[in-house]
Amino acid sequence: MTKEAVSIRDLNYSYPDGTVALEDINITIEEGERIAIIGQNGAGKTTLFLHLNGTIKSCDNNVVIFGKDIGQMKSKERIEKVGVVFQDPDDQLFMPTIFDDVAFGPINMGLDEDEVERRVRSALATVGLTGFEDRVPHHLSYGQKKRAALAAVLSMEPRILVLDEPTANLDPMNRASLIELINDLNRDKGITTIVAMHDVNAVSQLADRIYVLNKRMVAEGPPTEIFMDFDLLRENNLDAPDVFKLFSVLSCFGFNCESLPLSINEAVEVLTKTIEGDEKHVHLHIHEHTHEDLEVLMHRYDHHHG
Amino acid sequence: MTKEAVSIRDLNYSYPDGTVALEDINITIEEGERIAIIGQNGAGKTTLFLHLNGTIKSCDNNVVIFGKDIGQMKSKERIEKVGVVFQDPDDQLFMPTIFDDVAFGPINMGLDEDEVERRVRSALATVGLTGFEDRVPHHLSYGQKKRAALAAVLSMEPRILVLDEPTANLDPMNRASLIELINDLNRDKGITTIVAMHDVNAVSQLADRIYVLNKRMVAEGPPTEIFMDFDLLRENNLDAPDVFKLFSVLSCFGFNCESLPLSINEAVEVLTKTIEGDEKHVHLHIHEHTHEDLEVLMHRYDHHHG
Amino acid sequence: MHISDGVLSLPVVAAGWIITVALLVITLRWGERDKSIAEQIPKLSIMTGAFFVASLIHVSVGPTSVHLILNGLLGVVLGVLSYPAMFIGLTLQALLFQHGGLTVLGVNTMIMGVPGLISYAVFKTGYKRNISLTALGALCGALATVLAVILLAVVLVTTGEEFVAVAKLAAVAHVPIMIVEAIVTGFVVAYLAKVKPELLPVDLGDKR
Amino acid sequence: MDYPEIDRYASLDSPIHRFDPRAKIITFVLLLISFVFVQKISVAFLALLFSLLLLLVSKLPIRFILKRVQIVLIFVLPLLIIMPLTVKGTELFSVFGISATREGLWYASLIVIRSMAAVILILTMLGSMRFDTTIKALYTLKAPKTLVQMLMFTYRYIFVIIDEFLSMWRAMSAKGFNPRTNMYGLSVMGNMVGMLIVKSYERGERVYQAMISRGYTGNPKTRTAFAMRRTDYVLSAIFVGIAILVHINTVMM
Repeated sequence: MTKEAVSIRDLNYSYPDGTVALEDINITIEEGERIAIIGQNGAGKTTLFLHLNGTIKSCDNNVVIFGKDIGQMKSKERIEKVGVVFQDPDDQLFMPTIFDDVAFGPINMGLDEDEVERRVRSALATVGLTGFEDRVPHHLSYGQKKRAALAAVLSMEPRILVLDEPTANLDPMNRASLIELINDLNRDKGITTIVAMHDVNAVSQLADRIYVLNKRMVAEGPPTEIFMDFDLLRENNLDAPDVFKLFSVLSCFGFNCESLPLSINEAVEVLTKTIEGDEKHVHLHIHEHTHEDLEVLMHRYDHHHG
Repeated sequence: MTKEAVSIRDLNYSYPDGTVALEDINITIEEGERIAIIGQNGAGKTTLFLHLNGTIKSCDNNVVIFGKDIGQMKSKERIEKVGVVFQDPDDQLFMPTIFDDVAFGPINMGLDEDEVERRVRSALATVGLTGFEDRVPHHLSYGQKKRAALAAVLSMEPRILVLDEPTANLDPMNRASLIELINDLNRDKGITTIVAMHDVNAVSQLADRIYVLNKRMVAEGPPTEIFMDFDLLRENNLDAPDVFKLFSVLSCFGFNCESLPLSINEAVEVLTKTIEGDEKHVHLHIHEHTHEDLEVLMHRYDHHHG
Repeated sequence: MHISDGVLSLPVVAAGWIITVALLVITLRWGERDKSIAEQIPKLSIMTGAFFVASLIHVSVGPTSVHLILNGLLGVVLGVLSYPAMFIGLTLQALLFQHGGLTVLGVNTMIMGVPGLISYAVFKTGYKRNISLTALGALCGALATVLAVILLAVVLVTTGEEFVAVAKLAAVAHVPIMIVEAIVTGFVVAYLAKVKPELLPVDLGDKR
Repeated sequence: MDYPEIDRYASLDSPIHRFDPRAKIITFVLLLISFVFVQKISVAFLALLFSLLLLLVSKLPIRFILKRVQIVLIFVLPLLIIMPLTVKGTELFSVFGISATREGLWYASLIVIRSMAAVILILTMLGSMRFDTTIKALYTLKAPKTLVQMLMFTYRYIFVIIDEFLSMWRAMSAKGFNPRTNMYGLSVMGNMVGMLIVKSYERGERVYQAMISRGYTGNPKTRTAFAMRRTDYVLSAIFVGIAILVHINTVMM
């Protein structure tokens, strides 16, 4: 049986000025899962993340990490369990050198010098920044900063890795390599990964299960299920991945497949399988309801009338 | 005959520290065109934009706007011709209230009070922020700030509108409405629009012609042509839109169409047209070269080996 | 250590305004040597904001907590324009947070700003004598605090003999603050030297 | 770290809120200058009462005022203890051989009352109009342009910089940083201040470019729709009268 990595029960949180940020949040995440939390700006993602590693303390002891209330943990234990990488790397790199930044967590954990050194080297190697120890973080490119910020959390060797918008503003190469890196950490080291993302086109590459947050948890399920639910997307100002939309369009032309793909790679698989399964060919045709279906579909995807 | 809105000849620019930012830039943009400039971070987009409205002055008189050297223009003429909206709205909303911010340009142009007032109202109405006159920037959401920054440029009623990453970090609804707004300005008021974008999935919605910048102008052409050129994309670390990729995939399964679509809406059109033109149906099938073609295609789109 | 309204006597308050107005005029003129002040206003204002926010940071010293002052650092980074920056910073502190008063703005700016100007001179001179930047930063941080305390004491005692004991106590209370200021300013200068050397009033071209 | 919410209650409605901003600033500053130099405790007390009256009329919430008055009290209340014990004069009472003097107590009380009157005046003035209105009023009152502009831009960007600071602080806490006053803690703080300065410097450059591309010439104007009404003149006359009266009274007695 897998262990419960995160268990949140009836979490409520309001900002000091009284605005409700989180309401009745219930989450259970098993160890090793890949989770995405999606939701529009101001849905409460950052606030939730700050609860996850105890930076904001809930009074009701309702955030439990690996069976233990995070409010009861010492700082060292807390940050060893959950590492949070925030969106803007400039907010997280404030030391004069990359080494200092990556060593920051381990030093706060009270580790001895050799161990700090080892962890820094290892974290930098993981993100592909070996040799950057003495560089000034502020002078790096955006993609490098993003990876340095990740290294600065990996050096604490957390069991749960939380990332806020890991792919935002990255160019394709950096995005692809960061996604691969996060998945490697999940697969090879068994790290539970929780990402918050806007970019629905990349969500399915990083998550097997999605939570939709809008102050409350409005939905939960595998990506395909979430993206099928037009009303849910509309109400929460979310988009479906382009590939998914396109296959919905294809289905109006009579293309039938078991489950709609979410990425190009999945699309190739689905196409190959469907066509092979269907005596090597598939008919796309305009039937009685095609135009009508298309119209309904496109209207649903149109965010102007949201 | 249409007029030349922008003409840049052999523009070179180096930062004070000697780093080359722009090299041998040549651009010609006709009035009313919709142009996108794409390129990775640090490709020189911002520097180019600062030349376009004369914030950085070139010594060689090689930036010509509507037939006139921008170096020779007075401030008022300059800002009436070209308006630049930068990426971070907080950098552009520097006045105490939204009214003051939107009125800033018109007042500097020396317009009288009534005209300033009229322009502010009109610009705010255009971006959908009527009634926000007395709000302070700090209390706006990111999407509202983005629109306020656009209004602050629209109030100068520029003939050419330059936008740096207009859709970055916006949620789907805000993104869709901003894209529509920019296109309305182009269509209804004949404003020439030039956008810099990362988000290739949205590029085709905002541009009929693309320049690829990487210190030099490495390519120029309509979106379909640019996205067809795998080597160009690879070398400049750019991605093709997902819809475009998917139709490349479909073409491996024997789907033939005149030009590959770039967005969902285009995809629907292309599918309808192709299927209707082809006796109401299209065969997707696995032929001799399908698997091989797919492999080559997917490898080309894979950015890990970049 | 900003003085509130209602504490000082009329002659002291008036003298403070005369000195501050004079120094504002002089420093703003001087700051215009290379570039018009209009060109510098946006950057100067936003950096003033950064110093303002930095001065809201609490540092716990023993049982109490103190705010960073950073007037030495302000002098080092902004040069002569640190004086108007200090004036604006103190105006906002008085208006937004009631740290210090309005009528005493002249005096308070003098107490903080003059040591800032002196720090600037010391930093430039010290650099020519090859003192390490970090040490210089620490020196300026400490010096600016000490000078500010001396000026504070002078201002209080000039107002009335009744303040002699208060001034002494204030001086003693500022010893730990001086140490904190020295250390923090030293580290900030070291950081700037590495990350953004053009923010320091010295040419590091040959030493980097 | 909190946002400076001095104008949180600017949207309330009261005669003080409706008072013309320019007249408000001039008359309140006059009252302020007048009150802080009062030499008699009795008169100072009356001044304090008058400030409280204005506060009452302004309907500003008491909690808003108390939180801010407290800051001034921390500075001036110790005088009430130190001065009686250290200032020479007539003994008032003596405990354990330490005597407190009437002169010390009198002088400290005068200061405390004056500064209370002052801070309440300032809070009533600032709390009853939006801060941007205050800045604009200073503009129209021909305060030095350079300084008013700096005040305006600095105020605008304080909010942005506080957000940057809070994000950095959160990231540091998430990595187990405990702000302690030792060499390590102060070095981290130094780096953080350094980072804030660097970021602001770079933002300053971007903002300047944005201003230039909108025709900045060094003199941004803002819209003001101030208009003096009869009540404004009456109020002004009363306030100026009181400001003078307080001192005529002192001189005559």
